[in-house]
Amino acid sequence: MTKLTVIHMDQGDRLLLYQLFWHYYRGDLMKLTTIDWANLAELLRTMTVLCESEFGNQAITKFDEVSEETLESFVFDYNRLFVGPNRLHASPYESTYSNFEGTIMQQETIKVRNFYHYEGLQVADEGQYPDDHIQYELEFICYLLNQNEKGPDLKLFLENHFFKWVDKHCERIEEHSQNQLTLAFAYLLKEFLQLEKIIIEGGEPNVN
Amino acid sequence: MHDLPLVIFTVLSQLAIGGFVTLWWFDRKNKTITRSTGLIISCSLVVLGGIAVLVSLFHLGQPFAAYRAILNIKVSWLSREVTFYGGFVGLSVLYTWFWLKDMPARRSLIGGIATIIGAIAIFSSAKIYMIPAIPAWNSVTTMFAFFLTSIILGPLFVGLLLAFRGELSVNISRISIFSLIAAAIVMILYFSSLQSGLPQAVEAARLTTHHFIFWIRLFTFVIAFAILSLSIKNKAMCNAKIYSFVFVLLFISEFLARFQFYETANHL
Amino acid sequence: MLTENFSRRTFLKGSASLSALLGLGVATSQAPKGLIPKAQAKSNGKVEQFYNACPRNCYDTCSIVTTVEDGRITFITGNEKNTYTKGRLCVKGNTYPRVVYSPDRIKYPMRQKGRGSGNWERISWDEAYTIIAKKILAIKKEYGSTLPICLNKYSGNFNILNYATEGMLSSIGYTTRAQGTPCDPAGSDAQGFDMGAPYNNDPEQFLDADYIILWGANPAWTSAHSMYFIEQAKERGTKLVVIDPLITQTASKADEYIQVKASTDGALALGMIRYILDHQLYDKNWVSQNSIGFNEFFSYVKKNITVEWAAEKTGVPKPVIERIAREYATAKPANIWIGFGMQRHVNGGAMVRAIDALAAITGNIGKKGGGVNYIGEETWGFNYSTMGFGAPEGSGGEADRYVNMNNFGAQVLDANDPPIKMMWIACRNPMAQDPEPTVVKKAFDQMDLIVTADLYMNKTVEYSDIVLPVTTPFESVGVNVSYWHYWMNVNEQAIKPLYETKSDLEIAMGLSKKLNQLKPGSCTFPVTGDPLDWVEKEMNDDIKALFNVKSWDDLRKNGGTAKANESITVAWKDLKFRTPSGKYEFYSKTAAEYGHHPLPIFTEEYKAPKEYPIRCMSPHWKFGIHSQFQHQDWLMAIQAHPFLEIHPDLAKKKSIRDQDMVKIINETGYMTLPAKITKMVPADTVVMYEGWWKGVNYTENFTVKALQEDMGEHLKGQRGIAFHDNFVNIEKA
Amino acid sequence: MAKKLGFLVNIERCIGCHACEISCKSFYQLEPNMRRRRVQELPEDVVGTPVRAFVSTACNHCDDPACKKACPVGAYTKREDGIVVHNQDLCIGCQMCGKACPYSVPMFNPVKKKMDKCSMCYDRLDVGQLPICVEKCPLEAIQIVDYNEVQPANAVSEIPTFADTSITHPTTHFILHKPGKQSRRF
Repeated sequence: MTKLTVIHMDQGDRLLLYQLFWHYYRGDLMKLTTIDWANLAELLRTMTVLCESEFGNQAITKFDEVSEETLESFVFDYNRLFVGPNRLHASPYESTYSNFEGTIMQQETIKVRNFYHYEGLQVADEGQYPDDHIQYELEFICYLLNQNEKGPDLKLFLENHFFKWVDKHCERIEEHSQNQLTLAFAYLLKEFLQLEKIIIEGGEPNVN
Repeated sequence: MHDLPLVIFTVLSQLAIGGFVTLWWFDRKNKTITRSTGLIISCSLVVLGGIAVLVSLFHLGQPFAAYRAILNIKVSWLSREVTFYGGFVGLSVLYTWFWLKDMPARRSLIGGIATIIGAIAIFSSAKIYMIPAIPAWNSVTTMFAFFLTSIILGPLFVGLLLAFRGELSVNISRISIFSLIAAAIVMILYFSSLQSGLPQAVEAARLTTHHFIFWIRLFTFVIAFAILSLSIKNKAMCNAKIYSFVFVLLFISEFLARFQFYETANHL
Repeated sequence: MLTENFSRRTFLKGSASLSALLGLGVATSQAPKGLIPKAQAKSNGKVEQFYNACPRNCYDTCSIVTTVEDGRITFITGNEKNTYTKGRLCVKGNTYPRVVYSPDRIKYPMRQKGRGSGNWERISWDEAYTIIAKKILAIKKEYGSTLPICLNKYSGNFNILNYATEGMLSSIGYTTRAQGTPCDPAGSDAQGFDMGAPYNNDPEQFLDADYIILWGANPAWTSAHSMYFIEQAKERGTKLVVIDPLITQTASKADEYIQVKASTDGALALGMIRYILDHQLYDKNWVSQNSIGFNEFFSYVKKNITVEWAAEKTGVPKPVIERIAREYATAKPANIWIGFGMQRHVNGGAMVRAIDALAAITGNIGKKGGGVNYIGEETWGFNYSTMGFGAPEGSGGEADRYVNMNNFGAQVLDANDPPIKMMWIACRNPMAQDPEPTVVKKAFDQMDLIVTADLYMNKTVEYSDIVLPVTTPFESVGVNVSYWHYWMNVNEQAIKPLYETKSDLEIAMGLSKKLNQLKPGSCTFPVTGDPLDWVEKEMNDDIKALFNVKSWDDLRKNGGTAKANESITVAWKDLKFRTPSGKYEFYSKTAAEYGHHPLPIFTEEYKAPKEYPIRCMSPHWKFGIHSQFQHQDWLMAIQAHPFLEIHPDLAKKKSIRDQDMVKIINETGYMTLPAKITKMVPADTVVMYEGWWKGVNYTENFTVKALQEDMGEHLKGQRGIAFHDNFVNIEKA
Repeated sequence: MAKKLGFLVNIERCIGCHACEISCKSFYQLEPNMRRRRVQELPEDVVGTPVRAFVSTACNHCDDPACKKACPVGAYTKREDGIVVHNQDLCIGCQMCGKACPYSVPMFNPVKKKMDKCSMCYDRLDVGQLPICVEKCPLEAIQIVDYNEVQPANAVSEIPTFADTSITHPTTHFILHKPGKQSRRF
């Protein structure tokens, strides 16, 4: 990350990225080919801020250079990180990050649920799937982002929930990832999060 | 390790108070300190005192609620420490202001009040730790140790700054050597009281002396002592370089001593 | 789905290009449905309470009250309406919220590419059923029967509806079954020979006892609710005697503790009997009216047993044996509780028969507050309607084939005609709990398909091909009874099943549906059914009368728990024994038929081999039941790793200090763990408690051989394992 | 003072099972490492013959609480009935109470960044319910006693491992373990 005085990310780009992550965490991207990944890289290259940033660029390069071996082990690594059956190496649940043992369905989950309710939404299988799975949070963000008048709500949700834990989530992926694609997504998400923080909070990017 | 902010806070605050009293006293007695030198020393003490306050906040779970810490002044020594030390820092700023405005009379008055408040702050600070729950702390040696840190580091700090400015007119070595002798006696008292105390105190003594930090602490102390002893009679040695070196040695020594004070605090 | 709708509506640059580019079809996703408009009726802050039953393999089988707020469990505690549970749970039960919401739970059906590789892919339930069903049908086609399919299921969940797994396998044809129990077989057979069945008094009757001997039982750790009654009795003046090789937590509470040499309890009982006979302290009326073979037994004892010999054999001083014998024989009623641990020896059954005889000659059997209490199954008379569908037509083979659960690995490898090719594992963790885990692994290696239904990733799941996520008791319905107390507890569904978890019953129905789709008529198990109907079907008139309830639903509405009526709570009250003679059989022809001596005679204990002179016992641990509970975070926060208890004398001999790492080894295996120096264990014995610890890659069974107990075939089909006849050597690591 | 409520811990009954600690943890949904009650193993020769003995302690609701004196924000109050209450809203997490308490009762909660301790479930007591640990002990080994009313027979205020009671005058009392007879081989 370098000095970015003006952030060129329009609403469309932001929505595209949130939707990309939403698809990723839904498990929609498991069957893509190397060509699909290269196309994605090309699309992402149109976003200047992203490919000018260190991790954004690394992520895009990784999409470009996806090998057949990477594709083969992608799903296994993805499952090891987010699905199971083993102890998840990078839990996709917010409440995991608010207590030491990573117990799910805790107070945080209920707070997220209440936020959905406030906006007139709920998880389709409420009670069966923890409401604070990143997939739902991303879908919720897309929903808010798509309506201009929901700006303040979106800011509140990002600041109170999404921003609070997704950095740590990315750190855990980086620590445990054994696959270039899962790593690329962690980089991309990390970078995007920084840009979002600047847009939402108008503050300085967190330069590490 | 999680008490590190407290180590830094106590040592720096005691240094600041000791330095302040020295400055105030020299200024009152000799009136030879120039305005700019006085301002420099006074400012640097305010800065040290301020850093101490900031660092102490890191020890808190809720640093932004630190202001509440004065609420229980009626019974809590910690509350008193915070209040009096806060008062001291405030007064030292005022005192600096009077240096800036070059108003010796007011300076002397405010300095006197700040000296008393500062002494009470150190006293309160020591009282916090004199608790039966931690036998190694629960002794008057804690009180001595806290004041001695002030007396060892404060004058030396002011002395070396004065030496830098070429305005040193007092034999700092003499003052310091007496405080070091007192510190040595207190150290002996401290360990013998630990040895004859409760099992937790005995264990604290063992933990302290069985750690290499203790030997660094002792070594720096002895070297500083030796240099200062030589410099008492040797005017040539009473220069800024030597005092800076001795100050660094003693700062390390006091810092490590305080570090061990916290680290070896065995609970009942 | 919302996102689709709004993308279509606004067609922002991003969504359009992304969808076009990746050609994303939502239909291909396994993801659950996303966000939907909130249902009108939803309200927050709703607090409900449900009755649950702890289904673990435990004496106490507690009735539970679960508090649920907004569909989330917030507190789990005991049911006050149950006078045995008394409104409180043991330490393990208190961790249930963590069991449900543990991050370690298995969430989705998954398939492993390469057994043990850790490369898992997520599959749908339909795919899972399809893979399994196809394999079943292929096996049936190739071998002409389903005998190559082996079920290994046991005590992880004793909910009556969980027998659906057995039922489902019976419904596909004749299969191979892991038979027997590692728990109680020798002792149960012994009581079967003596009295016709094991049958225990209501544990709440400890309060009525005048004298209590806990013989190799440690209820302070394994049955905290019984311990309450025992302590209460003690405070009212009942004498509590504990006989055990170890100073257990229970022994620490005893009025008198007697340290017996392990596996010589039979000699101690016979020594006491000799004294009682010599001093005419036995109940002549009782034996003459209610038993057969007493004279033969009497002459055996006179001829072969002396108190001096017993003292020599057991390490218990002669005066102590005599005093205890006199006290026991003269107290009325006197209560004996035989622990399962005591019979996990090569002479376990014989020892239980000797202790039974002690209770019989003193007339303590059939008395309220007395008895020789071991285990009971009087309240288990459910319909087991999940098991009754029978093999479909055209099933090959004639009957199920059995392998001994206690020597599972070796017997699976030995099974040849036909060989075993597929394994279904439920409510069990054989890789951690079986003896000789290396042999078990070899058996696993021979399989074409291993399906494991479990809650957590464990050693067994690691070596499976397909893992099926199962529900906790709080996510499914059921009914439970105990093998110890006399209560029946309903289990309501308190919360929705998390993720894609299913109960064993739902899995059975799902698989049957798939089998019938692929090949109609290939499985007789019903393909649909409401679990509430299923559980109601378990209740028959006898059960309803015994517990005085109208239905499961009636019980659910009325406190969730019911006690059996008093007609059965005193074991053998009518003195009509279920033996061939109808009497207590000191002389058992049935025993002889099974190759044992007909009398409760002394049988030698297993002798330590020269190179492994130290006995290693692996008793139950207070923070776990077998491989359950100990790995939960709240319990790991109390004790984070296993340890080996060593007597100071032995430790000194081996130059081991407290907390030193110790290597424990024998011909079966070895492991290294920290030492705890304590006088609680004798100097010729070390103790490693049973359990599965998170992050620890060994279990107490690494050194355990599949050494057989003396009994078990009569009532349990197979002999048990002499877990405590495990000999090792230790050294400082 | 109207009442002097304190715990009475029956070591004779205690089986060291930790159900008190865990039920408390569960009821208040505490973090895995937070303990408002803790069960400690006593030295095995504490009663002369070797036994497994445990003692369960929580806050001792002292007559002269050191935490209250140490706290700079006045978060501690001692109620009329003797319960020492910590007001977490006021707490700034300076941890001095934990240092000053001879029994190390107040613990720092690293998630909330505040101190945390047993409140004797005063809100339950106020509505006529027992504290969770008292109600949930499988052996009924923990009781609440008003020591101004009763002085239970054979209750003692000091046991080995329990810090000098003259410092803060804890209200907790204990019933000691009576050793039984033992016939040991070693």
